[in-house]
Amino acid sequence: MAKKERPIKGAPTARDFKGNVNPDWCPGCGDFGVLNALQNAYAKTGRGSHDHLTVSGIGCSSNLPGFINTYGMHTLHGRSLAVATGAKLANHELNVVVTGGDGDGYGIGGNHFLHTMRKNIDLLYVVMNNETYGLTVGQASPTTQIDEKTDSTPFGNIEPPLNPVALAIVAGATYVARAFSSERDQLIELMYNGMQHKGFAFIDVISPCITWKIDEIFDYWKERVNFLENHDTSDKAAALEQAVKTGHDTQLGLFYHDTSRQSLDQMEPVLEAGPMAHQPLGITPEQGAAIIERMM
Amino acid sequence: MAKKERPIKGAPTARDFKGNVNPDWCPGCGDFGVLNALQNAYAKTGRGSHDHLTVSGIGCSSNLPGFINTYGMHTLHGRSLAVATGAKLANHELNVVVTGGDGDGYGIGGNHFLHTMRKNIDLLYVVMNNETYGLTVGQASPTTQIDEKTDSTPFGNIEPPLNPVALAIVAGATYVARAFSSERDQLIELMYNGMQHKGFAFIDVISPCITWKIDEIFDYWKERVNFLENHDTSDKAAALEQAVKTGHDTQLGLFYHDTSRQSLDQMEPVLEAGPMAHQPLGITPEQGAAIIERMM
Amino acid sequence: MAKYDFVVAIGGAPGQGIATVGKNLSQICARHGLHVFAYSAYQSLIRGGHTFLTIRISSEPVTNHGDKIDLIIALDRNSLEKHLPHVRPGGAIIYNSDDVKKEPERDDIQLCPIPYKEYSSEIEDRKLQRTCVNTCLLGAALHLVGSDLDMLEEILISVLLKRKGQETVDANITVARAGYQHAIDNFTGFNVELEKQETPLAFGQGNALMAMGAAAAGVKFYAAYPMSPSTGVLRWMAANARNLNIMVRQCEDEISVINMVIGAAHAGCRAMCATSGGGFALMSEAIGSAGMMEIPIVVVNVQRGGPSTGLPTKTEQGDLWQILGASQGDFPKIVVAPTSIIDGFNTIPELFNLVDKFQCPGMVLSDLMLGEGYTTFEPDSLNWQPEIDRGEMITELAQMEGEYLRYQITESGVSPRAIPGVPGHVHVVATDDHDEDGGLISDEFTNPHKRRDIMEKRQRKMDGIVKHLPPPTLEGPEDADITLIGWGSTHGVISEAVQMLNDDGIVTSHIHFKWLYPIDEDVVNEVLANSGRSIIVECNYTGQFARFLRGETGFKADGHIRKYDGEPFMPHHIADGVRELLIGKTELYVPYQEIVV
Amino acid sequence: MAKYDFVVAIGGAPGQGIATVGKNLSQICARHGLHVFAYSAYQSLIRGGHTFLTIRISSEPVTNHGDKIDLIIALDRNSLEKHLPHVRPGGAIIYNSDDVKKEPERDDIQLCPIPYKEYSSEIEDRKLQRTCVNTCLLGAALHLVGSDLDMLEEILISVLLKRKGQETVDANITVARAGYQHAIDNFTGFNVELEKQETPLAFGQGNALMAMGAAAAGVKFYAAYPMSPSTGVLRWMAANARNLNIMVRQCEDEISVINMVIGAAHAGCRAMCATSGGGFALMSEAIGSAGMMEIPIVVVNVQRGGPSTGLPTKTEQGDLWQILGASQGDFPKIVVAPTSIIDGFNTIPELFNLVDKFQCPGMVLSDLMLGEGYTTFEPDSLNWQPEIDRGEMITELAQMEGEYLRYQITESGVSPRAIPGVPGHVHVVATDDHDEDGGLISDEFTNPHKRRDIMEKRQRKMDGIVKHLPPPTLEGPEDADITLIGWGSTHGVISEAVQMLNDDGIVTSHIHFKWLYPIDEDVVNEVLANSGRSIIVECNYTGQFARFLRGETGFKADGHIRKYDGEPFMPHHIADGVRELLIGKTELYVPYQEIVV
Ligand SMILES: Cc1ncc(C[n+]2csc(CCOP(=O)(O)OP(=O)(O)O)c2C)c(N)n1
Ligand SMILES: Cc1ncc(C[n+]2csc(CCOP(=O)(O)OP(=O)(O)O)c2C)c(N)n1
Ligand code: SF4
Ligand code: SF4
Ligand SMILES: [Mg+2]
Ligand SMILES: [Mg+2]
Repeated sequence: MAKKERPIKGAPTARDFKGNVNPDWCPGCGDFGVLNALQNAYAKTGRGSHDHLTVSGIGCSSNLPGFINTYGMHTLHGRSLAVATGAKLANHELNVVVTGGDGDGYGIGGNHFLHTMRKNIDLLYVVMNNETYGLTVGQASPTTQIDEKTDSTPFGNIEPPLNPVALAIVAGATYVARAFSSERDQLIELMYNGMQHKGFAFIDVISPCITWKIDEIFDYWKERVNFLENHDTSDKAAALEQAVKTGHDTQLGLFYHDTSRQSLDQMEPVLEAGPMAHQPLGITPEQGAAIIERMM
Repeated sequence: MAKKERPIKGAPTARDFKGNVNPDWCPGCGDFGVLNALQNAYAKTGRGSHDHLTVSGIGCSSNLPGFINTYGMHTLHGRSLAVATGAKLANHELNVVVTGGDGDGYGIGGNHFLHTMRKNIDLLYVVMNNETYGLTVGQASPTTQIDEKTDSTPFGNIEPPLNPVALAIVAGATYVARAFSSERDQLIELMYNGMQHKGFAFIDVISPCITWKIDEIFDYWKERVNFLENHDTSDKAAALEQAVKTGHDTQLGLFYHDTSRQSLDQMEPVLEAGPMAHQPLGITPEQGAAIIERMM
Repeated sequence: MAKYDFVVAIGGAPGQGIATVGKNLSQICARHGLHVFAYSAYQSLIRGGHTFLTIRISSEPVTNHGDKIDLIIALDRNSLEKHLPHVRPGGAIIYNSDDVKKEPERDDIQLCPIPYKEYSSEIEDRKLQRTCVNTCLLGAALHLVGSDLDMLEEILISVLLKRKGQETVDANITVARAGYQHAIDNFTGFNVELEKQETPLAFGQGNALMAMGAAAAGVKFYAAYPMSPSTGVLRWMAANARNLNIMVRQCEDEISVINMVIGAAHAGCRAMCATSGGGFALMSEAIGSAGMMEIPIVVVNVQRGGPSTGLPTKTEQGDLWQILGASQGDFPKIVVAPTSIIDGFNTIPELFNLVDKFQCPGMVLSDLMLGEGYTTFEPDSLNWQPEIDRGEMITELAQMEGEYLRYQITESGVSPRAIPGVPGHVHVVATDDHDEDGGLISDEFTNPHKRRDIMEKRQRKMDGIVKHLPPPTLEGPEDADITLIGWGSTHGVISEAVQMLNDDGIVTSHIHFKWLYPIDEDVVNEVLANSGRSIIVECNYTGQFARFLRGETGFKADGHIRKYDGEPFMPHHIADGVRELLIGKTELYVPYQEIVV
Repeated sequence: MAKYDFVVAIGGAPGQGIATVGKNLSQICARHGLHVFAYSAYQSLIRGGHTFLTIRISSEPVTNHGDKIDLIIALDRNSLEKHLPHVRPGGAIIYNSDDVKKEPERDDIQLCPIPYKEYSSEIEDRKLQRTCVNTCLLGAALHLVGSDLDMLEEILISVLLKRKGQETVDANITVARAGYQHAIDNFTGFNVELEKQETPLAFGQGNALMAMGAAAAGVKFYAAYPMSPSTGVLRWMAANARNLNIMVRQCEDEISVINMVIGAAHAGCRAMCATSGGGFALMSEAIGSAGMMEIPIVVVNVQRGGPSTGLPTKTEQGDLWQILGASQGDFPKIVVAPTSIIDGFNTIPELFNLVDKFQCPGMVLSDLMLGEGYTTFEPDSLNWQPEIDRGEMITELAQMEGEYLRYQITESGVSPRAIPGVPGHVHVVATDDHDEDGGLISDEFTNPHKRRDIMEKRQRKMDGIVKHLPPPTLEGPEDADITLIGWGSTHGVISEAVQMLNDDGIVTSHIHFKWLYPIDEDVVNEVLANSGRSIIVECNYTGQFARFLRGETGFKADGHIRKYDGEPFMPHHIADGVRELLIGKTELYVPYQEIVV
């Protein structure tokens, strides 16, 4: 079981990012494509596996860090963005990628989603959106469509889904994309560019659940998706217009890319002395004396 | 101290909605205007004080239910929308109004804000946005502007504010407005119409804090606000465009009004038999027998 | 002992249809009037992994999955290899001989290979052929346990005909018959026979029974966020919402769940929610708010293995301290742990009457073993019309003396509560501490005397509550040498261990706690005074109940049996522990889990 | 007893500048080398309401606000009327005579009206005139307590000159002198004199001192969501973030706070957060996750009156059970309650060394009394360079034997932890239970034996922790008749009560608990064995500590003194309680709060 970091010779390849544990997802689950793309995107950065940190919450999709050869944190359901923010701000030299599901990220994790985007934390956030709660055996999620019959809505869902892409643009994410787990090359590209982007990069990935959404798997989506074309990614209004149009029949690609804003770590002066985790601990007697001085 | 419901003779007036406790807000606080407008809006409905339920979280602004003569719940910080949803769905004949602050609603309560809008719960939500945490003596809130020096950001805030109006439109609110606590008539009108609207009605009210934001009180805002004009409130894209423009210098009025969607209580079949709270308790022996039948 | 006590286990990969085989077998038993208790060991995985379902069948009611396995149905090779050692000597294992490379090696049991391919060769649809293997093996099993095939055929028709059509039914019946006949021709049946009883039994899962209890109690509002192993309550509620007129909502998180429940309860509904440990942690702030606002709600925690995300599909009694400590400060509350699946049904109405009477949160500690386990019961044994006492609740305008004060200071501590909408009773409830009228003490002024009065008013309710809670039960001889003390879900397994020990000449009694908080020190100590050498049995590491009980009563047990590996106790784990403790080797016995899934 | 023990109280409305008067007076005392302890009674209100600040001044260190009030400075009429009864016989009350309609009626104290209007007539700026009244009354007070005016003038200049300009300084000094002179001419000074000591003292608030301790401990990441009475920690951290290079973040809620802290701690920072009861409730799920992932963090709970939102500006020790029960399941953790404001400074580095060593969450129970109270201390008494022991932490690639296993099973239960970024140690930490390498037990397969092993590994850390925690202290005679037992913030006030009782001939000792969890039953019972008739003193309703202590050790106290009205104990509350308990009237004494603000 034990994992040993394999020394990487030369430029890393996707294979170097293969974890020691084989994914336990159902055969055919969309998450395999996401995992594969992420391994490729990591490789593309040219950095070793110890330079990356993959953080997730809880869910089928959130099992991903266990299947990839980077540092990983498999945190609480819904809390991955908060944990990742802490880790990133503690060591901003790490490439921190957050992975999870629609329930994890848009359901219980919704508030962290909102505020992490607002603060433009330098993370890549990849949501494997299968429009269901996979691991808890298929209840409605915040992206489940109206009328859908699920474990928790046996008579059909009456709560409309949210629009993650539009929400992200409004909430302040500076890199906002939608992808499909079967569109491997585009996904790798989007992930890689998201890692390079300084700020909050968000990719909502259609990642079908073949077990609980048997009617909405590869072919179903293949028919519905099309690629965003002739779109100016720097134009927020245009991005929003496209995003609002995007419902269940959806466009793939980069909706919005704002390079004008600084990420929080770039704005935070205490990081000028290097990553917090590497700064010397404690304070000097002189600093202590100065504090006392002000207390007299 | 004790409060006794005053019998209302004839059509109720704003005075009938005056609570027995005098507001303990700082003299000059914007919240007085909101309270007054709400009393007027309640009166305008023509319904008695026992037909209304005012629900809040915790904060200066959230003290409002104590100062108004309706049923009230002063719940936990950030949780007012969830509690109000429960109360509304338990008795949808009540007119349920939720009041609170920007910290309460957009900070800790952000996730309920998102999902209550998505579900289009039939509530009026009035946020007294003073761009600060008033009751805890003036820390940055999710609407505090960049560079502002506050109790928690003595060197200036580096986290950009969120845009509540834009967020609400994207998240699924069906009645979205912005107001200013000193623009009394407009506020009463917006509140009254919001109560009449079947679905989630949201009003972000600029309600200056004269204690912690002494530089941003009446005159400051008076200069910045202007009225939304020639705007088609049924046009979501236009509403969004206006809303995204709306920053700190802001437009007042109704941005968006969607009358096409049903509120959750209208969609929920179990309410056909009347408010849950008035339905007979328990199940019949026949229903029990039918359940057992399926278990054999 | 029961005349008939037979354990069948089914092993296989998730997705292989273990649950269906189990359900069919259980249903056959139940229709025969036989009792069943089932427990499934599985992983937090949708596919892959391994599931092992243990079904204990008895002529008497059964409360746990027992100590031994008489017969295993191995649905795949992995199960055959893994579970071969788990069959008791003299038992049998049924498997598809096509799967097997190497003959299993055990000469003290009956090996029952079935050449499935041969029997299913006529089924043309490949997929159908693959899925029918379970029915074939079940057919063989039915012969071994002395049943006929009629009931299985009936069930296959009633379940499959509409949903899957004639072809599927035919295929299943063909292979069932072939398996049955093969067993007659080749294997020796066990010396048991399913006796048909007059009245067939019903059977259901613990979570469903708790939901049913809630429906009977008049719950009109149920909110949830899915979380294993509590999701079964949501599932039942969602499925029955429309026909029983219950408002069922799935929320964005557990914080929303409980706050909605509080809102609905305040507006006059009996309102409830269920979750597991982590979700309960998120609810804890709001539990205190229900205490402060004096709003009656019921929160169910179906415990799983902890800490943290822990073991989502394993059982534990590890959340006692969490539930006792939920939320800051002191406030009235009630904690109860049902002692069996059926008791789960009864507990909910009982608890609702209490929380309505005392206007406080009530909390239920169930666990995976109870919640996901299923059991048979007499179809007309459930009380669908339990007493409903909503306490001092004002639902309409009545003549009042003086003004209405929501938090009026009374001797009992209970103040009549008016529901929003009632004329003449307008008031505010608040989570800040408040005066009799709901006005904030902390806000307008500070008054330590008012604070003390209102705090004492609230807490006085505890005196009333404690008088309403039945004391722990004492079963068995009063002058026993050994007394086993347990709480909640372990009642059945401890009872059985007690019986084993008594049969063995070790005079043993059993004290069991259902109502956990508040505890009446004197009453409980009176019961405990009847103990012999006392041993507390619980399913957690630190002895959460033992520590709590000692704190409330001073009672220190002589020994402890604890399990924290995720699997529930089997009776012999406890009986063995008692024997070990008796010879004085240790004060703490941790049983070894033999069956590794 | 101290040579000099004098209590000045200042009453007024919020916004009237009470805090400034108090600060000036305290600073004058501190610069004179006198000790001060201050406690402010106020409401959860920004304006309006009433504030009452008690400043106790002594030649010896003081730990509480004492029993009596010698002198009141009434900043408004309301305070004069409200607090007139609170001055001890022989004491004095200073007030602005312009405010007074009716001469206050008490002939056993010195009434000290100051005709402020007369003295301030030359100040032209109306607003300035209004605000200077405080300085005038303070001037008078300084004469009464035997101080000169020099220090006040110095402070006024140093504080006001830059911020407000010469005019303000002049006006203040003028009225201060007038008040001082008026007092000389009209009032009799107390028979005390502020003796200037060689070395002036520093003074600060409990929350600030805890934050300072965190800075000294090497905290590099601090996150918070504002919540009274913990916000002072955030305020100090934010103000000092830049010069000390500490990352300070205000988050959207407390759930985010603690999860960020966990992320930062995992990435290698010493990371901390502080909140109060309700915020702590929201954090509880994540505390368990730190336990499971074995990430060292420190969480501070500055308790206020509960339950729920409760009394935001009042004190209580009501969150003990919440902190003990935080999060589901069993996991290693440490709970400590500092015993004084200065101890708060020391506790943080002590606790960080422990949590780093044992890789678990550490929790601090402070309260409003400690957190918002302030005290003097020797300026060079703080250890700015405490020992920093980060335990078995791998921060760079080193020669390893074999492969790296994050959760390696060791005898101590501690497994060396590698920080992300270190080559050769890539691993995953998980909140699901896991094997030695972090692989999920619940996910890939179910293995009760692995589960048991890893659970026991984790819990073994508790054996190490318990050995590291100092036992409770025993102060006073070994063969005392009475033993007062307390925990956390009440150390000072209990000590003083003990001294009063001993002076009174009641031989009394004091056992005090700082480290609350885990408890070593034997060690603690050894200390408790020295008790006389034992009385547990705590600031909550249900006796949370008494119940906990009994559960862990079996110790049952003979009596209890409890307070839950929001105001902290005064020494005589405890001493009176002991006398009442001694005459056997009751087993529980709840002191009456005389000073109602
Ligand atoms: C606090 C809490 N509540 C609920 C759960 C149960 N839970 C585990 S995974 C999950 C849903 C996962 O859905 P999603 O994030 O969409 O992931 P998927 O399985 O679909 O990939 C839930 C509700 C939990 N672990 N913690
Ligand atoms: C769980 C929790 N965290 C923190 C607090 C403390 N708190 C009370 S009010 C408040 C902020 C209020 O800000 P806002 O909602 O904007 O209201 P305002 O006072 O500005 O009107 C906070 C943080 C609390 N009561 N509960
Ligand atoms: S249940 Fe769905 S989401 Fe989960 S692993 Fe299977 S296919 Fe993927
Ligand atoms: S502090 Fe600000 S928000 Fe609060 S009452 Fe005063 S003016 Fe209003
Ligand atoms: Mg999903
Ligand atoms: Mg605000």
